[in-house]
Amino acid sequence: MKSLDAKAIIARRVALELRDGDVVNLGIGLPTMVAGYLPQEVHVVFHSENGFVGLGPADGTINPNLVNAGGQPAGAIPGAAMFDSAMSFALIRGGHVDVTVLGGLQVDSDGNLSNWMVPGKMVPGMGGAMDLVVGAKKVIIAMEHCAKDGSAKILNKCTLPLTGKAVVTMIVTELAVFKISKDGLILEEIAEGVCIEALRSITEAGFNVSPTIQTMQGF
Amino acid sequence: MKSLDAKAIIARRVALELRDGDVVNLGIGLPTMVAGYLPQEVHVVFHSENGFVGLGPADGTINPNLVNAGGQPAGAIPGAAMFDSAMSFALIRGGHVDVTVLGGLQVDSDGNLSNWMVPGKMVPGMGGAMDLVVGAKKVIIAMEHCAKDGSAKILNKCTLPLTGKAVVTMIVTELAVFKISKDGLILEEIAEGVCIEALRSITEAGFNVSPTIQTMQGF
Amino acid sequence: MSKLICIEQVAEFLYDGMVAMFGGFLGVGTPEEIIQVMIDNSVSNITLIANDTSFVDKGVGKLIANRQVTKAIVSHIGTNPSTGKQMIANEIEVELVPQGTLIERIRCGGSGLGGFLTPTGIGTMVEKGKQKLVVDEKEYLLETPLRANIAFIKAKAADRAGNLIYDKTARNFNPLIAMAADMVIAEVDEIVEIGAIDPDQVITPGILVDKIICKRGC
Amino acid sequence: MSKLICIEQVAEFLYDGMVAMFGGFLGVGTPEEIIQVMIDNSVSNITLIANDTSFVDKGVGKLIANRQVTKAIVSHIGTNPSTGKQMIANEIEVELVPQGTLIERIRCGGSGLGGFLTPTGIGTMVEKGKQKLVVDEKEYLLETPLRANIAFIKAKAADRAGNLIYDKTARNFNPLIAMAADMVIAEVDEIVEIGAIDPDQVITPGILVDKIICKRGC
Repeated sequence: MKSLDAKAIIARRVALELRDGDVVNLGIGLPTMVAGYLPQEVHVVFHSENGFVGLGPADGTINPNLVNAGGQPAGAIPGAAMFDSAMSFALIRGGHVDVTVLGGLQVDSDGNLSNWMVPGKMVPGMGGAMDLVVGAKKVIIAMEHCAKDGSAKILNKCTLPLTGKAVVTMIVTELAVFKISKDGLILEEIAEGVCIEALRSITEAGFNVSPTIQTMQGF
Repeated sequence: MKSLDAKAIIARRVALELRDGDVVNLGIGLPTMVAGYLPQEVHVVFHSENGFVGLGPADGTINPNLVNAGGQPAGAIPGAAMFDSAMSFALIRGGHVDVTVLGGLQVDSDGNLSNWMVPGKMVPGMGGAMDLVVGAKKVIIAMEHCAKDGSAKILNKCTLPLTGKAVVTMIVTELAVFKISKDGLILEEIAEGVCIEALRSITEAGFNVSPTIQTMQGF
Repeated sequence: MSKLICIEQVAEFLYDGMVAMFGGFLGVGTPEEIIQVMIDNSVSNITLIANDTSFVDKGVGKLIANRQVTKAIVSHIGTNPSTGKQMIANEIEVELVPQGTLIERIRCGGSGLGGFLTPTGIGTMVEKGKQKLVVDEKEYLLETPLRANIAFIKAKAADRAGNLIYDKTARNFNPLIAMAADMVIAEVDEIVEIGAIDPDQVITPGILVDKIICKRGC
Repeated sequence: MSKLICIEQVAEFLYDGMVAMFGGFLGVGTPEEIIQVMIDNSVSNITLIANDTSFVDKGVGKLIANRQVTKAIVSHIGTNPSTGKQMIANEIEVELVPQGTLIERIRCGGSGLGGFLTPTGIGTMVEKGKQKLVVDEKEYLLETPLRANIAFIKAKAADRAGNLIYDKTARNFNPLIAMAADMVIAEVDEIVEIGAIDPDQVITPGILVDKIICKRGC
């Protein structure tokens, strides 16, 4: 399975989690791809933390003052609303964003997330991620199951500095979907052709298997 | 001296305290009269705590949605700006209002002010007064020197519940102008024909006399 | 799903004991038709959060005069004699809050903040029961968030997505209470098509507004 | 007194060691001409408060690359490699602040508040050195205000009274920093007559703006 495929699989599966009417914030990178897989009958409003709701695809007209949270050209749908950064984060922290989808470096059984720095290597900063994980009603981590070197990213305990403590609702990888409960990870879906034991071997964190486990949706 | 005259004298004297370019908030009642005595060469911007700067006199056109902080019909000068109540009080507390002029029930030597309730008699509420006294750079109390029953209003210590502690910059009555320093009241001006001893007899608080004392301005 | 409802449908969302926030400053910027529905339906035991209790015959003041409010969290009651009378008779509980503190507590409640430090009220009765903190050698009161079950908004116009604009001083508390309640119902003078309001001019984003009532009927 | 100045006159207000707030999100909404004046005048030892350090060739990123900044209080430095390099070499001090906390600290600084309680950062490195408070059984961090000597604003248009409107996502930090500095200088695309901006559409009231620079010259 190529890396590109993995990302597409993840984005497609995450898209199924979005409900009609949801206000959704997508992180940069993989999460941004989720917008492309939204079922036609589901209408969501995208929130962009640099200051608006009603983010849409760039329509080709060049407006340097209309960008997404990654600084890339963006569009605004009819009915969009612009505001300042204090309002943008009041919306985020205040529970007015239903779902945020973010990438992750590590997630653990307690729902802790690390995705903003690797000490000694990379310190981009947390940007709006720490606010998003405490504020959004649902925090979905969309990431490949293992790191590029093959090491596990779903851990018993995050080893990198945390972005948020006990904040993750759900993890979607190309191999599995986990929900996070008070008792730890619950495997809800597994990719076709992957057996649970194989999954355990590349998932450091222990997990319970849901009695209603099913084959991964979105295919 | 009639009560009406007293109020006019006070308003006229307070108006001389306003500087070109000041942002000014006038309380309801007597303080509102100050706007009418502004020297022609002095241009100030009036802030209205219900949500705008650029308050002007009502121009006769009826707009029920344009009122002053007393709920009365108001006008907006060209260049006015409207905002919500959080912004209005961010401006007040944040030091963006240069001068507030308020009425007072009692003021004392420490610059304490009481003007929002008389226990057992009248509890209108503090409205925006408590924010104004802590936020405005200069707090001028415009009030008649004595209460209607002749009792002193400038006291050693306020007996009514406070609106603010050590907040008053200046007191203007129809008889005198006091500044408030760390060492208490300083008599800066006295109305023509009033002697200092007479003033002391109707002013409970002790006061020092400024070496530069002069006859009350504004006549 | 359309957000537009008839004024009569507002009754479905009302219940005894509700905590209701209302926009308005001395009645300016208050949804009067919604007030009338609350009166017609005799909603009782309301906790009212608003700037003031207006006048006996205007805005939220009518609910006070009609004895539908058992607790009021406001900054001013002086223009409505009924509030004072009921307060003295212990028929209504009044929590007086400095106006700037009141609106900031509402903003806090809508912004996911746990409180804020304000110099307002230091050395006064407002201190009572509150924690004091010192930051940079200055003393502040810790004030805590306020939220409501429903916020009732008055706006100048809404588009069908719920984006709102306001008219002059009728804005006041409205944009803040729109963030601080589980449900937000807006009474507007005009409903326009989506796209008719410039995104740069929207004051309350439509995502905050659950239901819209047009004064001119539905 | 007119608030209009030429771009060259900005130099009069700059000095080594100044604390400067800039609008902008990855360079969008940053006053580029003012940045150029700061470069031309080699203003040094700047403490920069902004959302991010942009790119090496855009907005505040140029000041970083040009080594004019000795301290940066920002939420993100990932798009400007120069910031990271200088940080590792201990040539610049970087205080990373969550974006929502950063903008709220600025709002606090401009609003006369002593701080606020936020859930953001609980259980992370952001907690370090900060007071924790519990309100309604939930834990919060106490965050404190930020202010600057000068705020540099980018706006779409100003009237001669200094009232400002913004274009789309170029608004971001600008309206907040306009409240939190001893002096506010706005670089705008267009200057219009007083009265040309509807009072209901003003985002930054003119009373907050000290100087206005029109990009098209003076």
